[in-house]
Amino acid sequence: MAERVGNRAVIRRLAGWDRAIIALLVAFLVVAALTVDNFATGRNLSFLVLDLAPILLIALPMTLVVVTGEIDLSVASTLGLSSAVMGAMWQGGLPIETIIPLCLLLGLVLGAVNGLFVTVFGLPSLAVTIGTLALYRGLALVVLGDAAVAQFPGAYTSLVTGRTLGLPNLLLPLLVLSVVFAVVLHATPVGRSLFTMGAGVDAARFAGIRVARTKFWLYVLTGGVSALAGVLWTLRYASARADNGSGLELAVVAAVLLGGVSIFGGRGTLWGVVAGATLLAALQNALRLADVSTEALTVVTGLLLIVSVIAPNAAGAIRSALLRRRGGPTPPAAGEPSDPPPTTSPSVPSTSVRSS
Amino acid sequence: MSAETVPRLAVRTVTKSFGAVAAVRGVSLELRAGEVHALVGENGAGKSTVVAMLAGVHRPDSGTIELDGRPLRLDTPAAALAAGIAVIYQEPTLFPDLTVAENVVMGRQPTRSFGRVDRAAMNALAADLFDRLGVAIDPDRPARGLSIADQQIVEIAKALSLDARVIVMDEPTAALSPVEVRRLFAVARTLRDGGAALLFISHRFEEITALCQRVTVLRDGALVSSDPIGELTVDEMVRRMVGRPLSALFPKREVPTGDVLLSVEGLGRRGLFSGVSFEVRAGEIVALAGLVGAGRSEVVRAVFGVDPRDSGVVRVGGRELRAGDPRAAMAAGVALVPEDRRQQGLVLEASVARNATATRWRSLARFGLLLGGTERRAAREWTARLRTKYADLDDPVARLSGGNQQKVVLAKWLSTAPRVLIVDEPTRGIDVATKAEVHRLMSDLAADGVAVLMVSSELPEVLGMADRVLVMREGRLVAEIPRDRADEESVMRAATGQEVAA
Amino acid sequence: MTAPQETAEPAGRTPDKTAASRVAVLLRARELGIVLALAALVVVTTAVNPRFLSAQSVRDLALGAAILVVLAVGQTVVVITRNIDLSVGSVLGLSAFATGSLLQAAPGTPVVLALLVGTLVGGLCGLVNGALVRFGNVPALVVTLGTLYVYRGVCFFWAGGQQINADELPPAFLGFGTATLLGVPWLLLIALAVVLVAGFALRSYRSGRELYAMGSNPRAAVLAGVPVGRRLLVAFTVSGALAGLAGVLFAARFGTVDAASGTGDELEVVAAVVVGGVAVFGGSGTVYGAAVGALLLTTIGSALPVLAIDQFWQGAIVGALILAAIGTDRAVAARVAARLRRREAHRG
Amino acid sequence: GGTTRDSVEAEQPGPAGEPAATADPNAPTREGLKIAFLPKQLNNPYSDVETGGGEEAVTELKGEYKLVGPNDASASSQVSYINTLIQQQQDVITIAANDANAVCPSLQQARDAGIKVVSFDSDAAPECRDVFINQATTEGIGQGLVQMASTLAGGQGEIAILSATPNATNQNAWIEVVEQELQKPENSGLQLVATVYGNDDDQKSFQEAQGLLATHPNLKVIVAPTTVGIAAAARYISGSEYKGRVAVTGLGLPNQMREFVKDGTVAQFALWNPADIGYLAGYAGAALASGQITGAEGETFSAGKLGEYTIGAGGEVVLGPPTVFDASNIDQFDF
Ligand SMILES: Nc1ncnc2c1ncn2[C@@H]1O[C@H](COP(=O)(O)OP(=O)(O)OP(=O)(O)O)[C@@H](O)[C@H]1O
Ligand SMILES: Nc1ncnc2c1ncn2[C@@H]1O[C@H](COP(=O)(O)OP(=O)(O)OP(=O)(O)O)[C@@H](O)[C@H]1O
Ligand SMILES: [Mg+2]
Ligand SMILES: [Mg+2]
Repeated sequence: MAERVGNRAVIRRLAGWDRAIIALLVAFLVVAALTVDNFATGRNLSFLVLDLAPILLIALPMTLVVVTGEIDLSVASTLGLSSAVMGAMWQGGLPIETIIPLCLLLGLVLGAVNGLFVTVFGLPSLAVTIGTLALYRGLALVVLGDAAVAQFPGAYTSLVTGRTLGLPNLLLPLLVLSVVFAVVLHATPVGRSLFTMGAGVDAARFAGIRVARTKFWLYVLTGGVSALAGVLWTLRYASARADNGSGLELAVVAAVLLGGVSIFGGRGTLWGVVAGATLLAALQNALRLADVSTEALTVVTGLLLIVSVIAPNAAGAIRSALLRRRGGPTPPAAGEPSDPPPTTSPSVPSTSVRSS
Repeated sequence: MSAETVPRLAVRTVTKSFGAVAAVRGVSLELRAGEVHALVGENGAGKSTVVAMLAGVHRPDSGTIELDGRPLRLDTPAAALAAGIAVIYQEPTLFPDLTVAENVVMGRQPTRSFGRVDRAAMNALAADLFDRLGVAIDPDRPARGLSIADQQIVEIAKALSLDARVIVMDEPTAALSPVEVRRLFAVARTLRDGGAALLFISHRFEEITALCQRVTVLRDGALVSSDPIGELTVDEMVRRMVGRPLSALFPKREVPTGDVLLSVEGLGRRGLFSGVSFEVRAGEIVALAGLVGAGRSEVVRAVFGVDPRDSGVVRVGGRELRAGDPRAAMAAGVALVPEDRRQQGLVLEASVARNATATRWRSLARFGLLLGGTERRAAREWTARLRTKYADLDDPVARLSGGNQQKVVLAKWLSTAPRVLIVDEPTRGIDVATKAEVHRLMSDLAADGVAVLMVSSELPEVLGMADRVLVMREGRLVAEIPRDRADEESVMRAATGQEVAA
Repeated sequence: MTAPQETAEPAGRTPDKTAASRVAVLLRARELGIVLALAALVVVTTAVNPRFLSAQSVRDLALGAAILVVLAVGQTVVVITRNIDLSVGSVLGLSAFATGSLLQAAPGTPVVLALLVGTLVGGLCGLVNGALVRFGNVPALVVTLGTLYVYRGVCFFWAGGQQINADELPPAFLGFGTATLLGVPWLLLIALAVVLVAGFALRSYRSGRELYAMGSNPRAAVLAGVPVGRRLLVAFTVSGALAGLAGVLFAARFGTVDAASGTGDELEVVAAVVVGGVAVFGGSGTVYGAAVGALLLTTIGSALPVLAIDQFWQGAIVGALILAAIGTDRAVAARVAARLRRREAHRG
Repeated sequence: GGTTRDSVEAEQPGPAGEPAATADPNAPTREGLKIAFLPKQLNNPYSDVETGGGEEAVTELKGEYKLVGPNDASASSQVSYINTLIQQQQDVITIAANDANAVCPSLQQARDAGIKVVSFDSDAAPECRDVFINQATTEGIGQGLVQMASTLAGGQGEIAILSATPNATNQNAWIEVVEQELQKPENSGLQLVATVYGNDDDQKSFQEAQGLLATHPNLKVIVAPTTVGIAAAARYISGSEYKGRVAVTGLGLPNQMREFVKDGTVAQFALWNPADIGYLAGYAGAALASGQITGAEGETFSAGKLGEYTIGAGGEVVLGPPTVFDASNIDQFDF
């Protein structure tokens, strides 16, 4: 029996893709530090953190969204719109101390719009957020056109780009936020309910969890954080533009999936995502330093993503193989071909033929 | 003729287990041409699993299946269809977006020149089948929104359209009204006389005696007996299914009933049920009986607030409940153990601990934080109380046997210390021993002054446990029968509405 | 019980019919809605600037739409199976560059062969997607997001910064980009052919219907003996092949090909499909709807400059339109469901 | 109160005054200099020709040539590359800025790290670079464009401008001059009916050209001061019914335009030799890194085959007047 249990532990470790990705990250950092010149320097760290910041920041709430079985593709456009509005208001002579809160507020509103469509009207989040992706980016162009607003106060820009005691200023806030999100997701009733509704909406509703309400507020949160990312982006480049951060949504989704979160919801860990995002950023940074071409960067990103989804299944296959040899229980149906079916949407609708 | 000697379809000592659950253990069956063969057994006895193996959905762990004496590999449903085995599944499996006709002939559509699908022929074919079954369903309408009964009809039409040599029916009548059942039987007999071999599964003995020539009894996945129908009385059948005299099963206790805890007035939901009113008192066990599809689950779901309601009021201990708000119901002390364990009761991929505490995270949290320890302790306490068997609290609950899964659901709800406990099909798909435990548990709760409302399709359970039996038919509450006057006949009459016809 | 049931039967048939036909109307009305929107847009634009309907500008419109239409058809085939293909933009770029370099190397290559090569390249990419989804048993969204990066990267590697200019392409091929048959541009004819063939196959062939079945209820599809795995491969291969074809059309139309061609098209295509009334959850929708959706998006694209509307509004309008489209889609579905449920009530 | 734009501008330092360091014209040109080129984006034929010239210069100078850049013309990805170059301790960064201000902070960091910064083609904010290599004087180009347009339009008629992105510094400067020129009496016949932006994206420019002709039936000339725009416009016209009625001119690459000059769509267009820009930038970078110049007005340095150059106001070095190409001379050029 004891042998059995030990074996099970081994198997569980095999299954945890998030752990694998963390190990991968550590390994990569070590190798890069040893082999790539100028990688392990304070200045490079701050560059790394600056490139990582927007992706990781948005990936935090996005993880929660994906865990509930939904998705939000409009984050990058929200970033762009808040950046554009920031620029317009700065141009208009408003004080930055007023602008930033207003931008965050705007983000909350934009998120609420997504939430409204997804929860109240019950539309598929993929379609909705593709729509708002176009809408918000469009509005950004309406607000600022193709103009670029600059001359943001040095005090603020250097706050974002600067370093204290050799450490980039953004590092600490990012760490704190990550920890907060991790605690919320993994150690609070809310976090538990997120997993539950992602793994089984029915079961969640029967357990008295307010699915729609929770999802709505998640979208609001995502919007707010995306707007914050927009503000940071603007200050970092000291330049507000409508096209800021375009295409970032795919990078964020990539980071989340790479972190081992199931696109169908219900499975994933936050530290896995943090590791995933960091791995992507570090990889790009190191490969650039090693004069690897942009083309290679793109390919590597794609391959990593594909591996990240196939690996857990492979692990699952190995797991069940091991267990079968041990004559033990086979894993839950989750891994069987048509269950869950490959789908465009994290949330597979009930396939039963029921009215209403 | 060889049909006499060689069975059309033979199942030889097949075994199938799902994780810990040994669903089928060394079962053998022989289906002969021109014969309807009944397969009976309690919920969870393994009937549908046998069916699944004949249908190529599950592969037997061991044992063989022979067609006309030749061994047959059924790796996929396609293979089974190719072999001429048609299956009516217990749960309807339709394509909501496609028309009814397409659902009937999917993959085998009649074609015109250049292999084009011939819609006219397709609709005609379906219409013809529906006429044979004597129902009016427009072949050209989408399947979405069909009532559970019509869904079942379409499933039957699907099987007929194959004009297969072996036809397997897993509780085809569960959702049908007597009229439709009579028509189905007529069709089944013509098929039988046409030389097809039929396997028929049902929980209704009158149907079995009316239609079948042989009956095979399963208990806990194992074969009990297989005899000609004439040599077996219904009581004997039941005894073999259950393995002991019924009476021993239901540890009903007489308890003085207190004041009204749950009162429902004029509850209604468009298209599903209407004008449902009843009361449940402290210490009382009230059964909600009726045929599958009568709307019992809909009613209790509406009471608990998971489903919306169009009309009516629900009071708990005199205070009115907000409609469509399960959390309010929970706060008022209501608990609902839902009908569908795998969909509604559990998150199969989540751990035992998570599932067992799913209703109590808020109360378990300290300073808003849920640290593994408290959760595991709470889970361990309650799973122990219900004598749940599992290897590890962190195992996904899907690895547990059906019965133990049901215990986890019960633990999840009993741990909220409800004043009103609603259980929907509490013993569906769980083994005999557990069933007894569940019943004992319900009696104990009633004794402690809990008001229990039990939805059940199992008459013995209803008769054995209930102080009062409420009977529903087609979304209406048609009868209220006190314990002393409640017997199989009175309840079935009310449920099937025969006294109306008479 | 018996008697009322019996008598109800014949009566039952009539509400059935009418309800069904009403359903049919409503469902068709969804595509009709887009057609009307398109018509309205054209009318308004023409009213403001009559030259919008001049032969030249209509031709430009058609040429522009052709490419997106072809992409949308491919995407539809995948989406009705409850999957998605995000890699089409990259596949388009790859195939465009492949054909470009082929023609550059061998200017003598007949146009037909070029079309075939491009389609083949795309088909291969699609097959890879399909294989990953089927055998890796992983969500299409993730796989095709990954191959979106991979294919694009491969394309960049291959191009290595080189751009193929009009003067390096054989005039015959460039001519094909604008040439017409009886006044109708070839590109448009090809797009129309694709739509009609795909629409016909999806409606009138078993394999087509099985794609809908897979999207409508995957489990039931397996039970009905549908060869789900094979159909999946086919669907993705078709989508890839059409993206490849679109790549060739792109090269012919724009004459200049570099590694970045078609970047970001995927979301526009998905938008076109969604606007065209194809359900993201699969099982319903037609290539005709998707084609009209594509046409509508392109028309907006070229109408707004003509209307002298600030070009920056275009994105916003497209976005609002998508939301409106899926919103109506949902509303229609809900109304149908409600009507049917009420009918059940009357019958019961 | 709070920090507003005005309060910030009040304390903003003006463009870099005279650099502290003093130039030593006779200092020897250092060898093995690490000179990196960061164009607006890779895979763009124009930048490829430019950086090609740069590579030539760096090899002549026995330096280490490096070419990096994003595949999309976005400022943010350019910044990442600047950071990388800082880490790699290059001696010179030669950049064509996608956004004058967005790249500024990182360029500052580069200069703090002792790296010389040369901007070419499209300037970065003056306070963040040492020297700007200007392809031609803004006036020169603006007047050139108007002259070509007026000859093609026969002195009068509607003309339109198809530009790159509205925040491309150089484009806007030229367009400004064009508008001033059109005020002059001798150009009173020409009226500028529209200015549209193709974002240096082939497809977009193509559609904008379509839009122009749909909106302005009597259009006589499309002036596209961008190589992408002029090629797209020419290609559209040559394939449309407008061929022969509407003229296209502006700034283009001979290799891209040859076909259209041959088929008569384009009578004449202009451009400096982009290779020379890269070449000059390379030499300027080397001169900076060797301490021969500091970027102050009036300093001079030699640029190999191009000869002596003098730094003008605001650290600008002007390459020289553009060449006008037409059917007669186009075959003598290959870039
Ligand atoms: N896919 C599965 N995974 C795990 N256990 C399963 C699965 N399917 C069935 N079981 C278990 O196998 C046992 C037999 O199930 P089965 O459905 O065959 O019973 P049944 O006789 O059909 O019951 P009913 O009369 O309710 O239909 C049950 O305990 C059930 O929980
Ligand atoms: N009109 C309908 N359309 C689709 N599904 C239905 C419909 N009516 C009932 N069902 C489903 O069929 C199953 C049985 O019907 P229902 O639960 O309403 O009656 P019941 O008496 O509770 O049956 P059971 O004996 O299963 O509890 C339930 O899961 C219910 O959700
Ligand atoms: Mg069963
Ligand atoms: Mg029920």
